[in-house]
Amino acid sequence: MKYQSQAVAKPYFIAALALFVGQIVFGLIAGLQYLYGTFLFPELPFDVAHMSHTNLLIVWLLMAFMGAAYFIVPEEAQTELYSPKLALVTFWVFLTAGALTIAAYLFVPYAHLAAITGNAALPTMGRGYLEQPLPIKIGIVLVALSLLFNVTMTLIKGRKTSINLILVGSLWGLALLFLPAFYFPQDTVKASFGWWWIVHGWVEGDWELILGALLGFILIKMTGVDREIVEKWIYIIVAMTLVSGLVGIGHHYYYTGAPSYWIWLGSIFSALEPLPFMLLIAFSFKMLLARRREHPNKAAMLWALGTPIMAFLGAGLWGFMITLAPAQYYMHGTNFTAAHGHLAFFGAYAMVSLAIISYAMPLLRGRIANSDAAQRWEMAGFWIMVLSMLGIALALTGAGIVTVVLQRAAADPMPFMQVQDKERVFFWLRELAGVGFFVGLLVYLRSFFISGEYEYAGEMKRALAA
Amino acid sequence: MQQVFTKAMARNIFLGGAVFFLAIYLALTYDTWQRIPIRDHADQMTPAVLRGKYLLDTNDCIGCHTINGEGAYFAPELGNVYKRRGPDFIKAWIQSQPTGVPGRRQMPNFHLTPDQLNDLVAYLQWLSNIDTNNWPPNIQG
Amino acid sequence: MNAEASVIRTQPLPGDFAIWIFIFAELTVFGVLFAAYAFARSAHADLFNAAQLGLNRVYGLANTLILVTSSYFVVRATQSIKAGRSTACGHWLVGALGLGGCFLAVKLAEFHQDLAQGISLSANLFDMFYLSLTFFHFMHVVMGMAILAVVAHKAYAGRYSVADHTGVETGASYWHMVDLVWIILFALVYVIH
Amino acid sequence: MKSPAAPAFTACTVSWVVLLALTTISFELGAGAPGRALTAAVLALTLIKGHLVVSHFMGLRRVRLRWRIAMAAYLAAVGGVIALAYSIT
Repeated sequence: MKYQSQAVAKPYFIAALALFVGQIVFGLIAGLQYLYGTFLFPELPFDVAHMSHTNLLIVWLLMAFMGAAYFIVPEEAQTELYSPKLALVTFWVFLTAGALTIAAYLFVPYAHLAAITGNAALPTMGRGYLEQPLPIKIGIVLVALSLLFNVTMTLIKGRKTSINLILVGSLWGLALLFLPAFYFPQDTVKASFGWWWIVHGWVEGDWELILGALLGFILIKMTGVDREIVEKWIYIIVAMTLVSGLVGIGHHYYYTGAPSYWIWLGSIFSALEPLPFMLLIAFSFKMLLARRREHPNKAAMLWALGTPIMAFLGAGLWGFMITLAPAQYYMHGTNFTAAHGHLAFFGAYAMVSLAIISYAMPLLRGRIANSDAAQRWEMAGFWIMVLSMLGIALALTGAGIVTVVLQRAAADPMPFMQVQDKERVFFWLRELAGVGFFVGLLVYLRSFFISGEYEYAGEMKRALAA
Repeated sequence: MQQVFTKAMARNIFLGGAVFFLAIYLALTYDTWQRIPIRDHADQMTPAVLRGKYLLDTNDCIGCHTINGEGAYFAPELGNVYKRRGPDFIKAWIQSQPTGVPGRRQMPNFHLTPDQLNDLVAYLQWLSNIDTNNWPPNIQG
Repeated sequence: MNAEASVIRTQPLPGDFAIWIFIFAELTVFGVLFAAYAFARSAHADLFNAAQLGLNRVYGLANTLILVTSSYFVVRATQSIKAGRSTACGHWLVGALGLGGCFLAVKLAEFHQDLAQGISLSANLFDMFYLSLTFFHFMHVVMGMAILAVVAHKAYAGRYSVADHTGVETGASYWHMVDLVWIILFALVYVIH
Repeated sequence: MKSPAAPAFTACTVSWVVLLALTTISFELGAGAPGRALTAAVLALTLIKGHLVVSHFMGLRRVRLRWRIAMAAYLAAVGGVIALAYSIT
């Protein structure tokens, strides 16, 4: 840690991980409700568990991105953060708003929540990921404005590296892309079309820029490779993201009432969306091979290299599977999408968040890297979580295949609930993998409670023994 | 001779490419905006349809169901439920929830009035007439 | 002679490598679009054949000749700067820009006629491809002209030299790509049926 | 004063004239009866034109083999896919 004010990242990272735990708990509950529909009903209906799961995901990722911004921007700008106090106040506001939202979901019926928060005046509720009541949405905008003000002022007074420009620019994009959340047309088809501006705009556009900036920063720091090389490749990769992804949004428009030409345009451009992820893998490993130092934080390196691979699998491969219109005709709205969503969100955004946390947290706690023992726990957590998430994706893919075969493409199609009964084995596998993931998360978290610093002496000893 | 590869050019390509493809997307969106009202019969969005839509949104129906494939995959597709089940079944079904069958997935009772049920069905009927390029592949959604 | 040829054939790509990554990406996009067009046509040959008759092929011919010539002008601009003649380079580029403007004018006239004929993205599959492909390419011409305008401005300002003219080659490479794509597009959409 | 650029200048100018000629020829061919012969002829002319642009306008005839192969492969792939699609009609 080079600047005192970077310390404000710490509460953000800690809160992100706490919310991550909450996300997984709700995921396990929702997963179990697939198998036992009466579980926790009527106290916690599936839709509440589901929206708590997805909203916590978004909140913890945003928490991690914000922490990353407060950590990276000052270091790159080579100056203290414009206002650490504002960052800290913003943290508490955001955390309170997030907690309040989940509490409201849990304890107030959704229709009543809509009624008491002025949804009738400006309807915004009832869309996936955007379930928050109006005041919370306004709060999110205020938090974003505070973050943008703080990091932009820091950027202005300091060194303007490409990593910083991409990071701050994409944070502006993140905030701007949230604004359509306040535009909920009465025409359902238009509403769906515009909903993707936010969802696709974030996860298949803007967030890939954040991913690129975060990964670029970590790789510069850990490999010691020349900044110029890293930064120009990051520019090329994010350019490819937008070349394929902007019109690639069309892969959400095939069967939702939008004009037919999206079938062709969406298929053609979205088929190229795996490209930037392939480039990201090639780039990351090239940087690894060209490294000029051995960074003692091996766990962070593992996360940093795991991210592009898992992102390619989840976003690239699983995304490609459902992106072409003829395939999506049968797969649209099935657990194929859930499989892709899980693997992509985890592989790209959860993992890059954990990567920056893994790199930054030891520094924030006053050491270059954690002790060997702590890193072993962390890396064990990495493998358990990664493999479990692959298990979840495969199980959901299995469920998707059953739906396609029995319900979508069958000569004598079966009703939805009957098909769901046939998929129980896959829902069990998903739940088991989910429990595995939770164990992996606990193992990962355990690593934070092992004190001690990385000791070079131990490495020397091992090298001599070998 | 060494290949030239500058960061400035990489940045220009990123910025130029972003503006370029955004322009393409906006042009297409403009066309789409003209087409959607024709494809979904926006002229048939009566006040009852809009009230029904508001009910669906504020009861978080897509937290379990899908509408034209978007939502959650816990419960059946609603885009074509009007054609699959018909208005009377839908109303009776909603009123009889939750079934309480042990182990079976449960739908809450939303305590809707008869007028609200009519609005809801009006919306589902409108929904079932959208031109979705023949999706879903069959009536089971 | 052979030695000279082998030396001459080991040069790096003209211009900045970054533009070549972009060029190859763009060529891939166009390649996929062309393939989609071709296979869509093979599934609906009668529709395509009938709809193609609605196009005025002379527009296509004129625009191909215009774009090829403007590409040639850009080659002359590159050669000028390699010989150290900045002003000549600028003049050739302005000429290319003028031809680019002609291309846009012809294409706009054609689009205008198309719209009057009721051609739209949703009319039929051929019209969808025809409009998507040509509009997508049209935007590339606009983009290419923006790049050439910057390069021409810098050439007049004397910012390029015999030793350093990467910028000219970068812009030129992009413009030739726009030309190359149109040549294939012209054959596919206007000629072959 | 014959600079080294002179032969290139000639080659490019020749390419330009040939490109104009080939364009006109394929346009005239297109006025004829449709069929496989027409498709094959126009496609062949187009690939020749593409090669001229790549070699002489882009100047790829002077660069390393791998880039020339990449570009030739692109033209061959596009031409091949189009030919395939038209032959299965």
